[in-house]
Amino acid sequence: MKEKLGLPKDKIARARELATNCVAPILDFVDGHTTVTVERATLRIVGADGANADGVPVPNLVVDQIKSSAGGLEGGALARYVNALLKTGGSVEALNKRIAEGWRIVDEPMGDREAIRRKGLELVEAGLGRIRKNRATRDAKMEEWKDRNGKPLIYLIVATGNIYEDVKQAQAAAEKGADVIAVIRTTAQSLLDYVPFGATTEGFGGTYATQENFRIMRAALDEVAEREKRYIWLTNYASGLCMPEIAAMGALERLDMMLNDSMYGILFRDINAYRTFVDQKFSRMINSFAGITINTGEDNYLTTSDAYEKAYTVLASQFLNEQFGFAAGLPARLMGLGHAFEMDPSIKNGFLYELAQAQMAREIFPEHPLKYMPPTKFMSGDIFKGLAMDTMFNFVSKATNQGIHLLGMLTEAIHTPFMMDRDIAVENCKYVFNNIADFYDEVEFKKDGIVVGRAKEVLDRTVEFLAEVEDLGLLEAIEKGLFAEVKRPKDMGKGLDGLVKKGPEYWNPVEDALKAELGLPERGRDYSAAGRR
Amino acid sequence: MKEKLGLPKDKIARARELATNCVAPILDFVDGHTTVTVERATLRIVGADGANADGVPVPNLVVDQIKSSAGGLEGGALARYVNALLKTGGSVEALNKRIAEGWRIVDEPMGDREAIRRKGLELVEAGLGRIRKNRATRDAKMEEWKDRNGKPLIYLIVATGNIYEDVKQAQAAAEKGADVIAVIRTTAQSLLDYVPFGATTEGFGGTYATQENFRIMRAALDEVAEREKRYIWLTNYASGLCMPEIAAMGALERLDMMLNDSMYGILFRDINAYRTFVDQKFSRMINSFAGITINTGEDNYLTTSDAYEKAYTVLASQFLNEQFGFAAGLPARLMGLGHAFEMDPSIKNGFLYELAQAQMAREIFPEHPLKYMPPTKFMSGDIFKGLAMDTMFNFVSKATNQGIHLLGMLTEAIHTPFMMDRDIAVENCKYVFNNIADFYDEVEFKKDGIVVGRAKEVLDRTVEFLAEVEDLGLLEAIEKGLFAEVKRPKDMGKGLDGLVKKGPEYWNPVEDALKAELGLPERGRDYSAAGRR
Amino acid sequence: MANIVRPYGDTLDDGKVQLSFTLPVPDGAKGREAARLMVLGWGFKDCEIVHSSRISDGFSFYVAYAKTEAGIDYDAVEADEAASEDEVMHMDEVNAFVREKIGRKVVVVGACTGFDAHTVGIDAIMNMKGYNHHFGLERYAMLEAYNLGAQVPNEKLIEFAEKVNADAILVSQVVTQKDIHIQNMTQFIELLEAKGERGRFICVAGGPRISNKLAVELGYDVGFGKGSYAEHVASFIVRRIAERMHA
Amino acid sequence: MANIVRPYGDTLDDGKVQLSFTLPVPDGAKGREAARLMVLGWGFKDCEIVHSSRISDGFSFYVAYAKTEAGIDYDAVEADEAASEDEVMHMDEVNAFVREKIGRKVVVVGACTGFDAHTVGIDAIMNMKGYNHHFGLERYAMLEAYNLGAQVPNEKLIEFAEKVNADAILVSQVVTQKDIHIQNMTQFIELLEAKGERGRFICVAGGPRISNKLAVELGYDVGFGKGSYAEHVASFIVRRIAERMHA
Ligand code: B12
Ligand code: B12
Ligand SMILES: Cc1ncc(COP(=O)(O)O)c(C=O)c1O
Ligand SMILES: Cc1ncc(COP(=O)(O)O)c(C=O)c1O
Repeated sequence: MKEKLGLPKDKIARARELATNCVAPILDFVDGHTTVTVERATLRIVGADGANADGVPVPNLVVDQIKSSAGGLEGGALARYVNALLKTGGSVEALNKRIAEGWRIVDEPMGDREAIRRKGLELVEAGLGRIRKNRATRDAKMEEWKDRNGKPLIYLIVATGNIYEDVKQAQAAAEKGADVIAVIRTTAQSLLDYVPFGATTEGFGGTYATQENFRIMRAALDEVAEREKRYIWLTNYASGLCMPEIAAMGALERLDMMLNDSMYGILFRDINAYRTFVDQKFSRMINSFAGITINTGEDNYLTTSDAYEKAYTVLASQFLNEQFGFAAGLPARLMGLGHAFEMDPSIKNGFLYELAQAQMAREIFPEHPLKYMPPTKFMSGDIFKGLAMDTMFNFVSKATNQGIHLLGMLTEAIHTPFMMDRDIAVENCKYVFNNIADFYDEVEFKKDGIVVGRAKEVLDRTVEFLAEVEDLGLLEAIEKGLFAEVKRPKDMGKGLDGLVKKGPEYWNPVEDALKAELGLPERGRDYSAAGRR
Repeated sequence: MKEKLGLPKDKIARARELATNCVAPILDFVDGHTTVTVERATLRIVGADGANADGVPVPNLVVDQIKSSAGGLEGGALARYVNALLKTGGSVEALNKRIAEGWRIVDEPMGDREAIRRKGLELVEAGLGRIRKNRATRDAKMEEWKDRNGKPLIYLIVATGNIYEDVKQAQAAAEKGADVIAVIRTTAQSLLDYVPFGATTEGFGGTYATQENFRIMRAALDEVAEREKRYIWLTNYASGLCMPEIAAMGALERLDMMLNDSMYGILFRDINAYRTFVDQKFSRMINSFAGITINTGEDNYLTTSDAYEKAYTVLASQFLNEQFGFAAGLPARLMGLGHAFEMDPSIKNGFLYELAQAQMAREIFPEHPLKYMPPTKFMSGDIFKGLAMDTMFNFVSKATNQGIHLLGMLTEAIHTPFMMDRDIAVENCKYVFNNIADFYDEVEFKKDGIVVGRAKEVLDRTVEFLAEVEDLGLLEAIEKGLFAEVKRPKDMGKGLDGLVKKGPEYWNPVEDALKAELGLPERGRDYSAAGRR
Repeated sequence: MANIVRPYGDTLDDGKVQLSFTLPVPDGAKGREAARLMVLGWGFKDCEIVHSSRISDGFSFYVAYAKTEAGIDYDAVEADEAASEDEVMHMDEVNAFVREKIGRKVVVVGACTGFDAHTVGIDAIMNMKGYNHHFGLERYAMLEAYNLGAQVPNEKLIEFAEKVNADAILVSQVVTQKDIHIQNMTQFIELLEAKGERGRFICVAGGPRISNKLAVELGYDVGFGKGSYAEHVASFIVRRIAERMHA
Repeated sequence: MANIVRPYGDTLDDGKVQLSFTLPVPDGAKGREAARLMVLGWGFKDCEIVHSSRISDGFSFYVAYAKTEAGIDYDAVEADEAASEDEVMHMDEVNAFVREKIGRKVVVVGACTGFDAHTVGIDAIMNMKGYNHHFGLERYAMLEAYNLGAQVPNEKLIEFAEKVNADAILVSQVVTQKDIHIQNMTQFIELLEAKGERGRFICVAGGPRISNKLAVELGYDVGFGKGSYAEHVASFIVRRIAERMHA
């Protein structure tokens, strides 16, 4: 990659160092804790699935029983589940059914520890084996169809609320040229402390993330992929109160990307910070093992605050996401760090500033498949103006070699995308990408001009900001509203009651296996090997 | 102006030299000839106006009488007109009225030559005085409102066919931000060997160019200009069989720009070459004296032939237009040399090629207010694609500091612009111009990259081409179809019968005065001073 | 006398309109003809399908230009937007009005309700710093404004309003897919009515897709759409309170 | 059984349509309401004016999304485009067809008529090099093609066709403002009829805004719009000649 900005290397290194320091104390805390959804994710990987008549999922039934039982969750959930399985002597499916019907597994006395351990490991191996196979399938297909995807990848969303309608639109989008299909999640699923079960046809502003919906969409996209001879990536949200569970479901159903941010839930969903930090690490270990690219949510800073003023919060968040990612065993190539084209279109030279920031991200994170989000905040009912803004966005993205390009919709301010909106967006994007194909290699920026100056300024401000955060402590910085202009006291927020301190007996062979696979230390933060996978 | 392409100066000089050689023999011919419309233009400047009951304009009545009279036109038309005027002893208006009613002035014997000469000079001085005053008015207003116009100037067309409807649309466009309003001419007015008289309300694809229509539109735009405190330029077509007459009318009514190309009529309207070359020189002298910026028609090469393949014909034509312009006393700052964004949008890196060519024109013609035309040929009924193409066009124009920017319409392939189409176009243009305001100063091109390479290639090919033309002779090159892929034999084409060899008695004090004013030699091509006005 | 206006392309009354839509049929001559007939079926005279393209096997996209003869009597149109510029009082005027005509602080409670998480709109109206250089209600000296943020259940919002004895309740709704906003807004009014408290509060709805008409239809006092500012809302509320006091 | 189709936004039969137009009224609340009522007046259910802007004092621009319940019976639609892909013969097939079924060269004369100066379209159909990798009629061994270029008066075109004893006359019309093409095309047919020669030639019209329907209505045998190529025209002509010979 050719560097064009001449950013001072020492500044970049300093920012990384500060970010490492910021996340260190959090990581120490994380390793000593688990959460209800970490446990449910663990159960899901070994096969816990289904729901009771009221729609409460089996993993929730199990964890709720254990949590409210005498021992509580501090030993983890798996031992109890395996214990019950051994008691029945039958299959996991049969066990799930019994649990759904109301069987209280916590009332069963614990059997032979060693038998439980062995059975547990066997189940974990089976679950991880399935994920490993998914990864192999993906790798094989990508190899078979290599160079057929766009650069950047063209990323389109579907959001009808009805998985079957989503399938139609996703297939149409993929046929038209989308490389990545994201099924947008229904409004506020983030805040559910369970993952709904089965295929769903009702949602608002999006479709429920359920394992069955994942399966349906995966199959639909594989079908188009075979026709188009192009791997079609499937994306969903490992985010909110069920971050690790959705990561697990995605891993099992061969999703390829996951929205997953280390702080999004805290800032934008008022989820408790401790809970989020524990959940994000476990979910990222799963993502990493499954070869799933994460997409972080820095765009959200800019939809809420001013994109010119607050550019440094995006870069700071990218550095933090990166360090949290490394700590969870994610290699750079799976980190789709987020940013967005959200400046007020009336700013003079706004294009040059966007170009500067996109190029800056490209040079600071050279191996990361940056995920670039389109204009949303300044889109209006003027669809013709909106289309022009999207054209400029497509331009900047290609001109700075972004990795993942979420297409803007001319109707962004009006409704979730109509089929024709998406069609217009793809046509526009293909036109621009082809028309400026080699712009990146062709164009240089004036030394100390506007572009170079802007990038340096943002980097400088980021270093200052991270120093302030290090100084305060990350949790305290969040409390003081330094991020996204919202104040989130560390002992408040949703989901705190789902946080559990690991007991001395805590047993989670999924976690152990993932750490081993990813070369992570059992505790702490010696993840030096991770970046190099 | 900063140069970015490193074009070889010697190549540019060579191209200029070749162009000079190409036009030299033509200029020799030109000075020995006049045409019916040159004579009519001369009459118009001294006040001949009005039309008979059949709509035949007075200047045509006069010239037709003289042409078919014994002496013919070889002495020019003015002497006869002034002679008649002296006979009546009344005003020019009264004379025009009598001529319209059928008075055959050629039947009047010639009176005192010296009296005629004196009266003629007096009339000429009055006519030129009016034009001089127009120029002063324009200069004063531009000074008063300087820096209020766009850079490039935003140029919009109106084309309803009805001058009163045009006025509404033109005023709306100017209020919205247009700097230049062009009233598109009705289909095929080019081929009329007269200029219709009076206000008109019927036209196809445009509105008749008449002096009254000019006046109406001028007044309408001056009104908006006062409101907006921004000079609004008015444009029409000094082109076709009445090139010099329309130039004269435009000069009298304070038009600010004129479409005027040295070869357009020949190639695209099948007008005789000799006729065109004579007409263009006279029309350009008027334009120059009136301070009117010409717009040449190189875009037409690209709507007919392939824009990538034939880029060199555009540059060659620019060089020829420039030499013909200098020879007519036009300074560089009044030469709006034309080019266009007309490449197939499916070409890979098409944007870079357009950028290269636009930048090349900018550097080769640094003082000329280049007129840049939007995509038309590859526009389709897909208005959303079209809007994206127009966005890219706006980008290239601003990014290369063009002088005059004709706005593209998203409905280009469908209809002449609706009011809303124009509105969308202006909004788009203003957005892009502001958003990339300092792109020109900011961005550099890779040495020997695609952009630089393309510009050099086009320049090289142009030098080769001009050498070929020089070798063949310009008229012969046109005959062989070297320009625009049409073959125009020099003794064919419309309007040839309006060409007249000047006799020894030829008297045209307008021509003399213009040459004197513009520092042009009486004959030939020593126009060395012209470029420096 | 009726003053009929029609769409204007480039000539008065030419009636030109641009349309675009998708049809669930394959692209091709038959699809184009179906699209054309459909537009004519809507009562347009002349329709040209200027563009069609394939979206997928079973879907195609059309752009059309058509001509309508039907117009509307402009004089009979009644503008119905709450934020009429002429009637708006600015911050200081509102404060003066309250002091003079009401004589006590006016209490306002607002939230983005249901599962809707879009705070930017309600913040624009309520927060200190306001929006687009228009201060929010919190900055008004004679208002006491409580902004409960987003994703607030209707029940909680009403409870809070009761607690602080609010004069007005502000409801923001941004997500409108599948008419979720209508459900939410309706439930809010029904809750109030069930409690016999509809008359107690001035009910104000807002959001980018909310019109005054819609809000009034659903039982609110007023509705504010795109481009509204705090002063519009404040002017309406304080005037309405004054009216009621003096009625 | 009727197979009703409706516009598709993001759900079957949601009937979503995008519209835009200008009204000769000032921008503002009243204009927006007029625009909304106008769209409802065209029979749409629900209409949202999502954008309005000032063009000038007396003109304003609107973008709307509306919902229609009216659909069309797709099975009853008859595609009417001359250039149906299934029936097209390629150059060699055309030549073979002529040799076999007609047995002599077919003579074709074309021009862009009236004051219309757009040669590119007729050239695309007739010139040797053709268009978009489709050779033009001049390249067809079994056709004799004369392209008279642009701005050819109808009289001259007919005269020439008589002189070379043409089988078919090709008329191109590109400029359509104020329906000038209809006048031109009509005059052409009237001239032929006045001479009693309408039956003598196969009359083919073409241009970007020409549909087969329109051409047939005006008395031509066929009309070709955007995206037509020489082989479409050739296939039609030679088939029609063969039919007549064997009728
Ligand atoms: C920013 C944004 C977000 C941010 C919100 C951040 C935040 N803290 O608010 C984030 C990223 C979190 C977000 C999430 C989602 N969003 Co969102 N989002 C937007 C976006 C880009 C801008 C909205 C905005 O801030 N506008 C600026 C404010 C100032 O304008 P406003 O809200 O219209 O407010 C003005 C007026 O309406 C009025 N007003 C508003 N409320 C009130 C109340 C009262 C009482 C009064 C008087 C006036 C008033 O006054 C304000 C000032 O003039 C819009 C697209 C767009 N460009 O409009 C989509 C959009 C609103 N989002 C949409 C969707 C679907 C979602 C999601 C549901 C997607 C998903 N499934 O994940 C999620 C979930 C959110 C949820 N649970 O509700 C859709 C809604 C579609 C529809 N019509 O139903 C939109 C239109 C995008 C799209 N085309 O799909 N979103
Ligand atoms: C190139 C062009 C010109 C060139 C023409 C050069 C030339 N030698 O032809 C020049 C610059 C000279 C020109 C001038 C004018 N033009 Co012009 N021009 C165009 C442009 C950009 C492209 C047309 C084109 O070449 N298309 C490519 C060809 C291959 O497509 P086509 O013509 O549709 O032909 C295909 C089919 O229609 C069909 N077909 C066409 N003819 C025939 C005939 C037969 C027998 C058959 C079977 C099929 C067939 O087959 C072809 C191949 O598929 C269009 C805008 C656009 N993008 O379409 C405007 C456009 C056609 N021009 C327009 C106008 C108004 C003019 C002027 C009148 C403007 C003016 N007042 O000065 C002038 C005057 C011309 C005149 N007297 O007619 C308008 C027409 C508006 C309308 N609907 O009435 C357009 C749409 C631009 C606009 N939006 O204003 N123009
Ligand atoms: C990281 C992340 N998670 C989740 C979401 C989606 O929102 P919700 O929290 O409503 O699922 C976003 C949307 O921008 C996001 O960036
Ligand atoms: C130099 C010049 N003259 C005239 C025209 C206009 O065409 P017409 O010859 O029909 O007036 C053009 C249009 O492109 C042009 O470039």
